[in-house]
Amino acid sequence: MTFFQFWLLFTPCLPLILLLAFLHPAGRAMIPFLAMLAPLPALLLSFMPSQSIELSSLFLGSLWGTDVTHNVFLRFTALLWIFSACFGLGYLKRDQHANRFWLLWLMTLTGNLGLLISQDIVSFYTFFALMTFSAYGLVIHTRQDNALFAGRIYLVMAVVGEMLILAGLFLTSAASAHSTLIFAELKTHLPQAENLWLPLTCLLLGFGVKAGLPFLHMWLPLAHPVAPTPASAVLSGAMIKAGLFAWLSILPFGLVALPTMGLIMIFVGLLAAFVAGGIGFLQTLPKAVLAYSSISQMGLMTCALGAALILPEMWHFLLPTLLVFAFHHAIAKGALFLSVGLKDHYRGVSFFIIVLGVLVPALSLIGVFGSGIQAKLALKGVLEQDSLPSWLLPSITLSAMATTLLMFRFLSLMWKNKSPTPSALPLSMNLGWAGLVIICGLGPSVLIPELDLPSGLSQWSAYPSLLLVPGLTLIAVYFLGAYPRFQIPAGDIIYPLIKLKEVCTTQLDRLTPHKAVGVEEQATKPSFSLPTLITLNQAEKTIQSYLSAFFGLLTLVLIVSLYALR
Amino acid sequence: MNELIDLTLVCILLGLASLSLFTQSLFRAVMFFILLGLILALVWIRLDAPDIALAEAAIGAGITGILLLDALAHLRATSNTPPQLRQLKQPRFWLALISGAGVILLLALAISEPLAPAVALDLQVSENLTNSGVTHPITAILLNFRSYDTLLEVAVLVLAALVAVTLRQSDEHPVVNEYLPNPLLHACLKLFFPMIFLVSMYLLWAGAAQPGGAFQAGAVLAAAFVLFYLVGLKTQLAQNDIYLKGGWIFGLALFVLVGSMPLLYGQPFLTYPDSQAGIFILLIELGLTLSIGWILFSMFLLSQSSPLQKKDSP
Amino acid sequence: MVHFPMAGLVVFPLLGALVSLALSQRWRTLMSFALILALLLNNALLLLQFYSQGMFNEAMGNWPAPLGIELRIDGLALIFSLMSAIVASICALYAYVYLRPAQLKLFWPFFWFLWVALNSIWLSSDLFNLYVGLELLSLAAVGLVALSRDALSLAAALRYLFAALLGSIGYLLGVALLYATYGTLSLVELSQHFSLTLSSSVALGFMFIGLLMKTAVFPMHSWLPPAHGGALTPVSALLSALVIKASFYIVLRLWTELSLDSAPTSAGLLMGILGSAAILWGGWMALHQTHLKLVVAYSTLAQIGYFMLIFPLLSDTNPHASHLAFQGGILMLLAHALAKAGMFLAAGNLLFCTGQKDLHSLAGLSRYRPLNIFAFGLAGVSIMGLPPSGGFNGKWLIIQSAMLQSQWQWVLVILLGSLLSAAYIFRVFSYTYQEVEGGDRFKQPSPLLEWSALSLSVLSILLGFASMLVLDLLPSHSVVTQ
Amino acid sequence: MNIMSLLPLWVLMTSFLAAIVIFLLPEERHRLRSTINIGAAIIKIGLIILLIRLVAQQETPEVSLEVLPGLSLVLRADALAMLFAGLSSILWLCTTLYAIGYLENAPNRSRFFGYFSLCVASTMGISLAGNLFTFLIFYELLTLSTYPLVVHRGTPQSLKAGRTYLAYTLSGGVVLLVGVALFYAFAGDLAFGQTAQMAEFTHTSPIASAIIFLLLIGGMAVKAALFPFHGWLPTAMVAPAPVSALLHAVAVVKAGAFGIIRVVYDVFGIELAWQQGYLLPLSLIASFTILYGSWRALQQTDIKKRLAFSTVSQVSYIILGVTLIGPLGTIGGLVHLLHQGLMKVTLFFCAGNYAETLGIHKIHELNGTGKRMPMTSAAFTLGALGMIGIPPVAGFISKWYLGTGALAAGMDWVIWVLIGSSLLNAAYFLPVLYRIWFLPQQGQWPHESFTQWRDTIPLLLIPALITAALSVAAGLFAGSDLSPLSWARLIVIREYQP
Amino acid sequence: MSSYLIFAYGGVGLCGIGVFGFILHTHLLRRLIAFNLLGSGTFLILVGLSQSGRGEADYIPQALVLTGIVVAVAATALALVLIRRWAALTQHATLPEDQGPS
Repeated sequence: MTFFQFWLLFTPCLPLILLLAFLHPAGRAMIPFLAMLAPLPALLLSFMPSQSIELSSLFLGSLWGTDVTHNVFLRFTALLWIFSACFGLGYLKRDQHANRFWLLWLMTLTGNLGLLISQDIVSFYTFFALMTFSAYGLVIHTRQDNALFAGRIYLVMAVVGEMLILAGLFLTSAASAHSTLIFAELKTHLPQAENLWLPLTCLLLGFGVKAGLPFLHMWLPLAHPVAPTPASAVLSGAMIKAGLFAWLSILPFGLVALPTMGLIMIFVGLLAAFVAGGIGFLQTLPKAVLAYSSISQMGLMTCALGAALILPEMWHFLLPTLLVFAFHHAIAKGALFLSVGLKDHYRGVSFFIIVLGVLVPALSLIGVFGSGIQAKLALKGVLEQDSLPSWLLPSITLSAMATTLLMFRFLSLMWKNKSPTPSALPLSMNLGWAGLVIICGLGPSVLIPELDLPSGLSQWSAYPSLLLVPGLTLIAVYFLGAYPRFQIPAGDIIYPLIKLKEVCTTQLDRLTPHKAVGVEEQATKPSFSLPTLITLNQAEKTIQSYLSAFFGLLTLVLIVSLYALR
Repeated sequence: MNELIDLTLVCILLGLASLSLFTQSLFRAVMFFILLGLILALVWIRLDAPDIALAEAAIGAGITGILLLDALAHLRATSNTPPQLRQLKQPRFWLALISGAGVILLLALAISEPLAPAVALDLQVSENLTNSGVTHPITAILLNFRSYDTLLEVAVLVLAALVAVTLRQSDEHPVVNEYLPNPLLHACLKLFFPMIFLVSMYLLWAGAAQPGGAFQAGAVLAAAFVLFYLVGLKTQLAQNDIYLKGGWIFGLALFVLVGSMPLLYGQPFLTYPDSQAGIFILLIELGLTLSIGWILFSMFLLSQSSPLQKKDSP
Repeated sequence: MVHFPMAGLVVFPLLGALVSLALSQRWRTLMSFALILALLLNNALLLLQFYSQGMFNEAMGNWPAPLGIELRIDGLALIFSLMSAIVASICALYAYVYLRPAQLKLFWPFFWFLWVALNSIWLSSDLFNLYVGLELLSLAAVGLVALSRDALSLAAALRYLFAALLGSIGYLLGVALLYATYGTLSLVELSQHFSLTLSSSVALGFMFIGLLMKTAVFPMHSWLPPAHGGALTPVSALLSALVIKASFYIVLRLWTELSLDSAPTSAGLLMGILGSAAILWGGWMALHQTHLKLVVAYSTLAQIGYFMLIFPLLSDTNPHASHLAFQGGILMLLAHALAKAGMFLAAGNLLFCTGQKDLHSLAGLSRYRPLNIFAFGLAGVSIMGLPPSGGFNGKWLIIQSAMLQSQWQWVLVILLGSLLSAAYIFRVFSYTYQEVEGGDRFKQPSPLLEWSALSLSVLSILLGFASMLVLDLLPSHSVVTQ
Repeated sequence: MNIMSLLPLWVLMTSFLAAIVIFLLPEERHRLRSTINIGAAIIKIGLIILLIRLVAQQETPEVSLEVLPGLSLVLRADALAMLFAGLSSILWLCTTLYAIGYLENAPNRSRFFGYFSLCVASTMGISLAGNLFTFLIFYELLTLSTYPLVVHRGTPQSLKAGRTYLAYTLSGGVVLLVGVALFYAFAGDLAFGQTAQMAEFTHTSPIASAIIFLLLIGGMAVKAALFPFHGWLPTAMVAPAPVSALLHAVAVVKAGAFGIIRVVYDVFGIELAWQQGYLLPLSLIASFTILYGSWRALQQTDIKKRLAFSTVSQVSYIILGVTLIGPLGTIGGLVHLLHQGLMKVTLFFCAGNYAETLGIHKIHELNGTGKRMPMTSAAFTLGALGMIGIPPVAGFISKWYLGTGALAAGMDWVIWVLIGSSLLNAAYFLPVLYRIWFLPQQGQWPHESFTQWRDTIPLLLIPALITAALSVAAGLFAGSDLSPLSWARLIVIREYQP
Repeated sequence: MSSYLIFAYGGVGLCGIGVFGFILHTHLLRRLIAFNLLGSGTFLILVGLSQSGRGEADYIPQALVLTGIVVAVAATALALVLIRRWAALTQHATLPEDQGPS
């Protein structure tokens, strides 16, 4: 085992090892710091060369390893976790239940890191599940009603997602004739599957839950506002990307052309991009707005993936673009979420700084600043293909409108709801937030050198086109009124669904005969049934009385049967 | 002519049988039954079976009759359910009728089949009679050829007596022997006793060559014992358990001992030494006679000590 | 001494009877147990002799068969002799502890006479000798039933006596007809000349029904439950385990030796129907009894039904299947003897513990007297025909035979019967498992009582593993031994 | 006959002799009894390990005794047998430890442990049976020896449950008996594994063969709690927790499932059964049971009842795996036999701990137990997650093989059954976990004891932790050579070898 | 028809009557009488029939009958003891099941 391989093994195990600290009170006090350090090996790993390690005893024979994709994901995930933990250090200082938060934090982290280095189905699925279920604890950390409700929705959808994933994995494995569990090999086998659409759909939908595909997105706007802010940051920044990562790892992009499915994905992605923007605009909580923004952004990536299905050849160009986009979105969204936690604490000059700071990721997300420019341009550049539908590119451009609306709404909500009595803020929170903002400002070209991205400044000529749509939108908002008159509750279609379920349940209840539920067995004694006994005894007595008669009759019968009937 | 007598006998037999079963009074029924026993003795003579005739008269009619009458006396005193024919409505009657008629029909059909016995056992009896130690074939059969049967049969008798003892209540006092009030009868009976005893011994002795034998002799001896008892002599003997049971098992024990002796010499069970077969048979028969007499007597004796009598006196 | 072991089977118990009548209490007991030991030894010797020379006959008084009476040792006789030796010895041991001295004094002679009768029946191959043996057996059994001397047992004894007498007379009638027809009493010789004419049929009809009446086959069973249920415990065990087997043994002998398996299927069918009725009725009745010993007694009734089922299965069209049924029947008989004796003894212990007959009174016994419950349960396993037990092996063979001959109705009956028996046995169990207030208020039977019950039950289970030892004694394949 | 070939007998005897000795010990000799129990269990594990090593070297030690003409009791240690025997021996040790703790100060311990050991002995017999006849014998013995355990408490409910249990299992036993008898009557005395002869028989008389299959499966289905015959299992929940654990995880239901495995693989042979079309109906029933059991579990309010219905569902996974032709499905079925045992036994231990420590029997009472009993709750959580099929707990491994096996067998619909069932499993387990971990305690515990312990007494806790750890390890290190999975692979390799 | 055979038929008649009486009667003493009749009938058949087959006296059945008579007497005596004891205890001469509803 080389050092790198050891490091690879060590990366996801570290948070688990840190869990041991809970055993000792002194260790318990150290936990937040340790949590901050836990993703560091991952960050380092992401800068190491690609490598892999085979663990034949683990599960059904596992393969862990990294390549460029993994490294990018690892990098932004680790950064996000580090700074969020840093933020959380202060955020949870007075929380009585901080310990259980950090416990789940570390477990979620394990899952998240682990899945990013898994190269086989089973370990990927394991880490994915670990992440999903641990995150549930993060979501309902406050134990308030809205948190519990959101948690339930999250859990239900996560379980449904897990099951879809499982089905998809089964089918994927079947396509390879069950010969392998390694992603890379599966990918090559998958195109030969009989009903390719089935595993693909399962996997798309299953991971789509995480990635916030429309109609599977409901948990996002519910869970993010209720979760503690650092948790929201990683949920939205890192964990959503796990869905994307899974798609990239398993689905045979670039190997097979599926025009119909690609088209559907594009539609779905655009739907998410636009409608989420609309709904998000109608939210009252800043975090909910951000959540819808995530949905919207993920919609764009879905679009891009759909395009790859239509035109497999472009995958080479598309993959780095997607990586950049994911990086950019994760960091920006993380910074935005953390800023929600800051707003209550400042006034005056420092508040101004904060606002400026907040503008960095917000603008970046819109695509007019920093890393956003690079991401947007790269995406557009890649999608400028003849064989793709001609309306795709304009739609993507137009989607900036949705983002603009959302950011506008977010900032205005921040502005409006700021606390009249701000309090002092711990340094760690500032540091965590500032770190992300800075990274966001630095842009991907610095942080992902291996992708050889053109620097942001070199593409200055394209800037106006980026500014056009947001600008028009802002003008429209100015004229049409900045504040919506009505609201859509966060989670949108979940409410009709719940209603539907209730109606169905009552109808079913009415249909089924109503049995008394939970009736315990009556205390039954083994008892004699006297009437039966009396009857039987009477019969027996009669037989007794005719005892000798049976002798005569049976003799006759037997003789007849012996002689006459032989 | 002979057939006519036989037919008449059969008719009487059947008539008496019906009467003994269906007459209203139980006492009469028993009397008819005893009478039937006597007629049967005649029948056995007609069947060239004087041994059976003797046994039937002494045992079948005599002993059984005495026991039945004795029981009847007790039953009449207590049982208030008078014996009566059942009504025709009862299913029991029809079942009985069907069964009885069926039995008669089938048996009659069966015995009307021509017979051709494959094995002539009687020839073998006469062939082997000389080796048996006695000249009367029935005694030869009973005590030599099929002595094993007889051994078990004696055991049956002992067993019957044993049941009688079992049911005797333990807290009972010994029977108080009431002397017959008539001194003349007393004296006569005393006189009779040795004579009856002699008859019994003669029957036993005769059994070797002609009709007679241990069973008949035993029955007669039992009668002698009854007389012995009635005149009140030495009844304590019968009250003592040791003597009582000793008397029962004496014959059986002798039989077993004599029978097992040859086992020591490598002979099968119940084999008699070649030349002394007659002596051994006589020895066994003597023992059996005494025991059978004693057993039958003790049946009578034990029935006297039934608790019924005490129930009469509150 | 070559004649010794066989004659010993009759001589020793006879001696026992004499000794128990003649000697004083102390010597009576001592001698009785000495003789029991001698008999066990005797049986062992006989077994060795059988192994060395196979089947053999012995003429009583050195008079060979048609004229004299021959005793015969074949596998069947040996099995039954061994069975009675084992069961009787253990029952005697039990009785020695269980009975009051006054009862014991009377028990011994009856016991010995019973053994004489049993052994004479197992060995006999003479029709009339069998009759005498049967009478001896019946009277001894009646005496044993009457031993407890209360009104109920008297009624039972009377009922039993009349049934037995009627049965004996029926048998004797048959013997009379057979002798008149064939001129011989020897079973061996008879089997050579036998043909199923009208008179033979009538004869056999009377004999069989008479014997079946003594065996208590449904619907002529009604004397059995009160007699077996009401008798003293060791007596019940003896009666249920051994006595009813004797008359059945004769039926089996006659059926096989006279090759009835070849002629009339209808007679076998009748037997099977009677047996089925017995299984169902007995099981059903046992299920509803309130007294423990009656449950066990009715279970005997049902078990007899199983034995009856072998008759329709004995046929010469399929010798293999027929042989299986025969073997199965023997195993069942044997297993039932061991198990039922064990069960009765265990039941007696349970009744002793509670002092009451009612099943309800058993509550809590499983906690405080587990050994007895265990003994009862082990016996129950064999009775139910659950593996591993002799009862199961027997049932298995019978089912196999029925299947091979496509006589499915018997399979069905057997299975129903098994379920019924399971139901009534577990019913008893469920009473014992009830927990009651008040702690241990039961009497403690002496260890000897407990262990004698357990040993019989264990034997019935072990039979399930050692069935081949038994079956190897039987002639292979052909039942009829000429 | 050397020592090694007698090993199967000794494996059987360790628990059998232990049972006898325990029966004979007076009630008060608790310490000695525990020593004997644990000692026997450890010796058994040692013997099993020896045996496993032998079997791994392609040997099959065999002991046989002819009990009826042409009919033998055969104890044979083949690979499949060792799978079940290994499971039983390990869980015997755990359950014994647990039971010693559970029944501390309870009455009737002598009886309990005696029958308990007897029960294990019959399970050993079932696993080592070399032919159907032997199997039948131990199968029935199992019924008998578990009855006293079910009615152990002696309450009216438990007696009633005992009756129900008997009614089901004895009827099942009768059906099995007919099946086995028919088998011997017509197909002859075939040991396990002589499938070629069976194929010959099936080709000459297909109807008889089908009937035999039906009866055999029908008889075993009762113990395996397949759909129409599952009624006894939830009722039997009144028994003490170790018994429930034993019944559900090791002995009874597994005996049924194991029997079905034997019938399909070693009596008929999977190829034959597949060709004859026997397997499809069976897999349909199993699938239905999976869903039905889960559905019913959802409606239960009692912890043990919920677990019981979960067992109904889970055991059918094994059967489902058996019906999937091809190595993958077989592996899934076989390995689930073990995995389910480990996980379910954990769950029952924990349920017992809750009941013993806090007096909790109903699900709604579980609120906040995670704080009071963190270790127990952790073990419970692991078991429950395993049941749902969430990795790295072992349940996932079996589910994975089942799913892939179904696809390999061309029965795609099965994966939807698996998915649906997993969803239902999640639906009835996750709320429980939620109550345990995330809801605050409501009022007093119903009946709290062992207050001096942080969690519960070690004798109750440790077995649960061990089994939980084992179930995680079985999943986590499924690829290693020592895992159940690799043993199942070995079996399958031998089974599918021509 | 020989006289032997006639008596054999007589025995048949006795048997029939005996069976009839045995079934019909519930009074124990009468049953006992019926049993004795049955026995006598059987003996008659045994001797009569076998002698009619040979046409002369056959000692074997005669010996058997002698044994049979003794056994029958023993049985009768035993039955009487039981009956009397029963009657003394219950004041009935019939078995409980034959006493009708009371």
